[in-house]
Amino acid sequence: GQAPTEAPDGGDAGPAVDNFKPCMVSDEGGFDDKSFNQLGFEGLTKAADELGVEVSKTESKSASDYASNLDALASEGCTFIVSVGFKLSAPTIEAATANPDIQYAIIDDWADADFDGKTDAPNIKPLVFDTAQAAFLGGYAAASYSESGTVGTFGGAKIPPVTIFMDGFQLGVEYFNEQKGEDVKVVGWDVVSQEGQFTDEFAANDNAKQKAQGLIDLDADVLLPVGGPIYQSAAQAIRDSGGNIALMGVDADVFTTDPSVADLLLVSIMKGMDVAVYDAVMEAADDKFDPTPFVGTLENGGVSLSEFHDFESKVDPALADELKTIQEGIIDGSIKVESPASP
Amino acid sequence: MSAIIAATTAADGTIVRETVRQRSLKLPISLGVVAVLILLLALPAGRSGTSVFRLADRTSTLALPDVGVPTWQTVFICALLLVLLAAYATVQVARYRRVGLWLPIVFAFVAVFGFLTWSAADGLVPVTGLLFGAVSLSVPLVFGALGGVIGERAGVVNVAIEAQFLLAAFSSALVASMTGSYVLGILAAMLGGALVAAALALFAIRYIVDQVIVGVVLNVLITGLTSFLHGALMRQNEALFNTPPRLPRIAIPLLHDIPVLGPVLFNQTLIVYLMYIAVPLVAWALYRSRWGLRLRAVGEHPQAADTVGIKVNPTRFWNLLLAGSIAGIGGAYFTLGSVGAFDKEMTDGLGFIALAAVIFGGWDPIRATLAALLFGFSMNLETLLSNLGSPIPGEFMKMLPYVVTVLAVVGFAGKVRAPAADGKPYIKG
Amino acid sequence: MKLELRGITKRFGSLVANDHISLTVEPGQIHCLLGENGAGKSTLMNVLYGLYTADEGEILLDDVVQHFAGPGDAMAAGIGMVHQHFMLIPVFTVAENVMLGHEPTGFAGRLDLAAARAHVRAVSERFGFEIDPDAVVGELPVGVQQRVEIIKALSRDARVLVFDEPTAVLTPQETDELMGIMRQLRDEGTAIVFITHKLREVREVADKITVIRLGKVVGEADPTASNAEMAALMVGRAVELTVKKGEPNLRSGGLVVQGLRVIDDAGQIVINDVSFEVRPGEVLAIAGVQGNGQTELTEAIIGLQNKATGSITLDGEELLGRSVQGIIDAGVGFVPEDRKEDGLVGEFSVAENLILNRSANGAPFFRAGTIQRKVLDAFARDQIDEFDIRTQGPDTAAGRLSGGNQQKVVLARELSRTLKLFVASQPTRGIDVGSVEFVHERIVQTRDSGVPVIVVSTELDEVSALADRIAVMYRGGIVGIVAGDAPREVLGLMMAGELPDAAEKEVAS
Amino acid sequence: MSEVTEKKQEVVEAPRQNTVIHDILSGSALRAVLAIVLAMLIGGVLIAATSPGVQSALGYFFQRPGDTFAAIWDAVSGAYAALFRGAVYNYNAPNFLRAIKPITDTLNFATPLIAAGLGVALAFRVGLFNIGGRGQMLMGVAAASVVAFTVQAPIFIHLPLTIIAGLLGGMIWGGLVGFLKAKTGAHEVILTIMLNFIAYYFISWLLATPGLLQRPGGSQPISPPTPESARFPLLFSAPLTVNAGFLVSVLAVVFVWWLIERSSLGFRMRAVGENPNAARASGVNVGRTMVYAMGIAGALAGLAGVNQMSGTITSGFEAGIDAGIGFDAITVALLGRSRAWGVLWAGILFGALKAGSFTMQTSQDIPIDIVLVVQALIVLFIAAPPLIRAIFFLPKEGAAPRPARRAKKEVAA
Ligand SMILES: Nc1ncnc2c1ncn2[C@@H]1O[C@H](COP(=O)(O)OP(=O)(O)OP(=O)(O)O)[C@@H](O)[C@H]1O
Ligand SMILES: Nc1ncnc2c1ncn2[C@@H]1O[C@H](COP(=O)(O)OP(=O)(O)OP(=O)(O)O)[C@@H](O)[C@H]1O
Ligand SMILES: [Mg+2]
Ligand SMILES: [Mg+2]
Repeated sequence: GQAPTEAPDGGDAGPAVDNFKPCMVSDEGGFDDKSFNQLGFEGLTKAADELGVEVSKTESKSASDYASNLDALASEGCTFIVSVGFKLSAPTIEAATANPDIQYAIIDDWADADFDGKTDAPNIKPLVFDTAQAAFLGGYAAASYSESGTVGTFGGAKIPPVTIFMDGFQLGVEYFNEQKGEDVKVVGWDVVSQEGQFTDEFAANDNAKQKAQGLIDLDADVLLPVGGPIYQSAAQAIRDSGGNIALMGVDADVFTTDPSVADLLLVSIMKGMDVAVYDAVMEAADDKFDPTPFVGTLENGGVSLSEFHDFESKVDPALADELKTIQEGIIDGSIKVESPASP
Repeated sequence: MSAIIAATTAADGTIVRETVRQRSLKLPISLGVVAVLILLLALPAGRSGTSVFRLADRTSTLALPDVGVPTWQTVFICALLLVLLAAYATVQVARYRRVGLWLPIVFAFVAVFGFLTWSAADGLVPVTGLLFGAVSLSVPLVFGALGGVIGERAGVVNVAIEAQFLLAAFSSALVASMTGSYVLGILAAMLGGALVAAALALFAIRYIVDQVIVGVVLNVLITGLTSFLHGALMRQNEALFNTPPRLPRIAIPLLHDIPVLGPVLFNQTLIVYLMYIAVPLVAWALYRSRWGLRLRAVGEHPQAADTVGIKVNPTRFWNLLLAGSIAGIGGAYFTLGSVGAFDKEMTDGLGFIALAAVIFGGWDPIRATLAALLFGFSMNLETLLSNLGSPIPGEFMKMLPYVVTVLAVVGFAGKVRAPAADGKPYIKG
Repeated sequence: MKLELRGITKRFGSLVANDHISLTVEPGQIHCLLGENGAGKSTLMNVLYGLYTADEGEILLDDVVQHFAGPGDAMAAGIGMVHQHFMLIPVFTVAENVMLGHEPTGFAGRLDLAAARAHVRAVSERFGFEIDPDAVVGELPVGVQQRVEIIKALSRDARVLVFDEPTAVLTPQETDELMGIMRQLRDEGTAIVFITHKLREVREVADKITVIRLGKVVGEADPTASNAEMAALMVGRAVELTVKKGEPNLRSGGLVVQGLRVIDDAGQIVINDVSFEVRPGEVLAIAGVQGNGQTELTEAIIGLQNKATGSITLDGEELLGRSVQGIIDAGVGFVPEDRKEDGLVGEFSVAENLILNRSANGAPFFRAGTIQRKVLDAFARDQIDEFDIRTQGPDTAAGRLSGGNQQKVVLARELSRTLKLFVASQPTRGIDVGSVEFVHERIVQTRDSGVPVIVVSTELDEVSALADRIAVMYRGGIVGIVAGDAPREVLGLMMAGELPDAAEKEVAS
Repeated sequence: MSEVTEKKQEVVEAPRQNTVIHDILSGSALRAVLAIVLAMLIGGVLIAATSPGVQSALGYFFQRPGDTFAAIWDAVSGAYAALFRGAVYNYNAPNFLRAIKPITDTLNFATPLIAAGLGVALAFRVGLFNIGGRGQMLMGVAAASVVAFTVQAPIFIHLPLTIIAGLLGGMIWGGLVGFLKAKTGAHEVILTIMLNFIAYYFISWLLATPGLLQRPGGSQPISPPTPESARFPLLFSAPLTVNAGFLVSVLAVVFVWWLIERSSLGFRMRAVGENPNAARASGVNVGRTMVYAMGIAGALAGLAGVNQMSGTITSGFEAGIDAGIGFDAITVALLGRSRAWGVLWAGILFGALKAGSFTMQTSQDIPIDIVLVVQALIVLFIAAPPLIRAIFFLPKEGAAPRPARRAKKEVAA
């Protein structure tokens, strides 16, 4: 190594915004969960890099950490704090009430503990996503692609940000059946009973792999694993089974974020958390903090279906147009996508 | 010598005490309860339809057809069989006869079959997949339990199997990822497991700290350490430090073509084949080799072992290291055999389940392996049942493996004893 | 082989267990070591055997200085030992126990069990034993276990053999048999060290006698020396070997045991149809070789055996089926045979041990569920005085007391209550002569105060000293009940299972 | 494993003086301090080794070694200063109240640790290894929440009722272990591990089922906020976080101290823990004593659960409400040597490490897992006095009777 000749001074990129410090608290998943904590943090760092400001982040290990973490960030001089996940809802409301001069944002939650339909503190911006809309498209695409007539899904935990994907997915499959008069089955989830297959941890472990394997054993030839890195376990189950089975990604376009599974990837159901966080940070840095909730929909592009990439040639050529029509139908309200977990 | 008190007989100088024939109603009662439960599934809770059992999987060369059975009738026949078996057991016990081990095994088989048939009314049971998953989920438990058995047979209680798993998973991911060799990864895992064992040995043997304390604390220490290094090291450069190659599946020719069991047992990874070797080897060696005799001697009565020239503490030390490296192979399965990357706390308490298998298996390698398999099976059964859309809430299904273990432990407890010197340090005068 | 110990010193902390002990044993000689409990005999032998390292001194075999790092070295040098406490692994078979440490093996360390069995059979034949090499040692009676120990010691062609109190668990007949073996070995040229407390045995086989007291050699005696001479050497003063006691003053009532049958966890009948009674004011001694049901009998009386049938009544009240607490409350005092295991909580203070079985009864030691520390302290001090318990104070952990003093704590606890029955199992095992006198006095006192007393002992001397009547147990049954002054030969035959009449006839002939 | 307690417990010393004073005088307090220092040092090595600043300075170590040492100093001192700021006194705070807030955070985190630690310690004293703190806490929460969410009453009725329900919930779950162990001889380690999972899925089910514990109006597996009247009131005003639950935990310490060291039940429990054979022969019903002990241990863990629900996480809880306290409690009990007052101090120490870890993470970006490492090392070092003595060249304390006695026991066995 070479000794630095002189101490480097800060501020080498972008115009620093005075006294602006964006920060983030994760839930128990941590920032390397390959899921919403990580995506949210990417949005945050992207914004901070452009602004040339420092960030602080803190991971929660358990439910009793949320409040302390929020508190520690406030003490560290953060001016804009993003909480990731509905679990942090109440602690964030408390922190926001206690620190009216700090601005907050929370992902996947309305910050509305009293259910009056309004955010409980004027300095919190909820960032929520009607993921079911995009998942509906994904379900339709999966049903269209499936040859075995069975598609499967399983989740990391039975929580609304996960089940909303599964709901939309199944509704999309059902819509396909309705339209085409077919009988594609969904295994691993049931939108009516709200029961299904969960690994109970967002970890790519053997347990997750066996869940995927169980679905494959039931003839599913499209798998939608919802929850952080568990898609990796599903990919391994697919490879081990040697069959012709497609994988679906969630949150980001997994085709680009994880090329190692690109060859299996039918399509990804995207939830633009990084963009939402990025926008919120930029707004706040610009002194234009707006507590109006952001609701990601197909309409505003907050949620969307990715391209088919390598599978372009393998899907029904008419599919793209059908999806477009459905998307328009959802946007104009002629097709209803209702999940109990919808925002 | 003339008159000898009656009721005892002496043969070749040893005294054979007369034994009272005792009846233990535990077995008939538990069999009876299960039989009645299955009968309930057949009669009041009967489901009509067809239950399909799939015996082949995608990779089978010999494609067996799916077997469909009429649900209600099959469950009923199973229930009848179970009732008969339970009745037979009751009669045997009432006549003070011993009931062979075959009976509970056959009974369990029929009961599971009946229950699956009921659950799969108009559904599909992929038999191969069910068993394959069970084996897969059991692999680390089996290695952990083997390590635990060896350590405890030598007289050192090993609560730190969890720590051995974790450090082994960590080091195998790290080394395999940096060298690109999974063989080196497995060796690193063994080293990781042995390292924890060495710490256990140091504190338990050298400093005579209570072994349970050391074990518990090592679990905390290694959890903290691996999580810390994962955050501070691996996460900084995932590509370099945490993308180990995954073990390839090796299908064994011919054996792999055996229907149903072939794909389950003989289309596996290196670690699983190691397990097939390790279990019988340890079982044989423990009871039939010099190594095993001395190991058990040291765990049963260290001073007696000392008086015949066996060095107690070194024996314990080296065997702990051996046990640690075996548990370490189980740790490698988490990363190399299954998922292909290390994640903090990824062993998720399975080390404790392995410990439970050691105790439940009565400190015997074969029984401990069976206990691990039972656990893996009930865990995978849960997956199947929730896929079949059972009316029971998912959370209760997830309790299944744990409830099964509690029932099994409560039912079988008291029949086996720990090695006499298990957990007791040996200090020479 | 000639064995020589020179100036062996071994300390345990501040305790000097061996103080410059020197000793020579010639080949073809039986050398007896005599000494009280705790004199340091076993320690010396453990040093010789490499189990302990001496702080000073050296060991010579055939005039060559030896350095034993462990028993392995000692064995290799030709030393064999039959330990005072069995060094057998209960869950192993006889063959496994015998081969342990020098296992015949085949490929890959495979145990050659056939060879081991053959070896066991060969050695047993040589000495006329009959032992099944595949029997599990823990299931054998102690006398047979002792033989396994001997086979173990002999199976490596030891040239120096140590027997550390091997006869404690044998019947007189078995003892004779063992002494025959020792003579046979001596004649083959083996050097033998024989440790025992029993002067009769010493006189019978010893070629040479060394007496140890408080870790030092205090003298050598001739096998022809009188009992009193040897005892005086051992203890350092003239010893009263008998207990003064008057005629029993019998009253009505007392303990009646009828048709008692006890089954252990393995389903074996360990007590079979035992009936006897003990009247207030008498001592019934229960004699027998260890392991013939005495333990289970006393445990059944105190309620520790849950599979007992028949009847045990005390002053007409049925005890069987009551909880231990219920039986304690009925006035039964109990001194268990293993005080460390069952009698005391080692980590508890002397004071706490003195009220160990009173926590359920409340006052005066417990009020409102709370220990009354002042009351307890005063009580403990009284008992310490009365029973002459040598302790730093009532708060000293009982585990730190010497064996004799631990025994006094147990006695004090039991005898400080009002008793209707007193059961003492091995009351003087492992304690010194001074304490033995004291314990015996207290037992006689208790009897004289009108309490029925049961004393279980494997020591015939103790049985004869205390008993008004003697019941001899054999294989879970009572062979017969004889008068307190029955000759020891008769008792010896009864201990081997002969009925009293037959035994008397045999002795007479 | 049945040996658990035997080695753990000190000989019950003459409790004439206050144990704390006794400990300080006897030098075991010195050992504790040294153990903590040593553990922090090793933690410092880890911090330094993984610090980016140190790593880059190491890159040119031979050109300017001073930089490396400065970087090490910066990393380690920065970390521990942050720990101090987060756990004891925040000297950067704008006002006094905020400055002393950290110490109240410490007590706040210590509160459930103490309660659950007492549960583990009590079980240790009867010779049982209670890894079931987690399940007992969760069942305590489940029971307490029923009262908290259904009963409406003023705080002086509602809160005590909630606590009692929590105690009962934990007691049943702990007592079940004792019962099964006493009746069937099943190993408590297996039982507690399994019951932890069962309790977790049970409370997950409660939380996921509308109409049970699930917060009405949402589909998230989270409970409604704890009603004001079922919460522990704050002991001081706003930024200071410590609540009345701490006082309850201290009361529990006093109770457990009395129970173990002074009561007749505790007398029997200790006897069972030290020597079950002698206890049985002295009329103690060993099985029943185990059931009582595990029941009370479970109740204490249940209290820790109530502490969480009514103190720390009052805004609605999820299935992870135990926050790993059931396991941390084991180390707390070990560090506290299974004695009531020891558990109090150990709980406060671990509470401080926990409270400080947040500041360490936010201001120095150090993964908070380092706290686990330090905790484990402290317990390990304290458990091995010879090691500490060897490292710090301390003389042997007294005659070290323990190993001697053990040796004798072994040899005489
Ligand atoms: N490992 C040990 N640690 C401490 N003290 C010991 C140890 N072994 C023996 N002692 C003590 O050394 C002394 C001598 O014991 P030793 O066993 O040699 O007596 P002994 O002569 O064999 O007595 P006995 O006739 O009862 O067998 C006793 O005071 C005993 O308590
Ligand atoms: N673990 C220990 N810690 C402290 N002192 C001990 C310990 N063990 C034994 N001692 C002391 O060592 C001495 C010898 O103990 P030991 O039990 O061998 O006595 P002993 O000579 O056999 O006496 P007795 O004849 O009464 O049994 C006693 O004074 C006893 O208090
Ligand atoms: Mg003694
Ligand atoms: Mg001796």
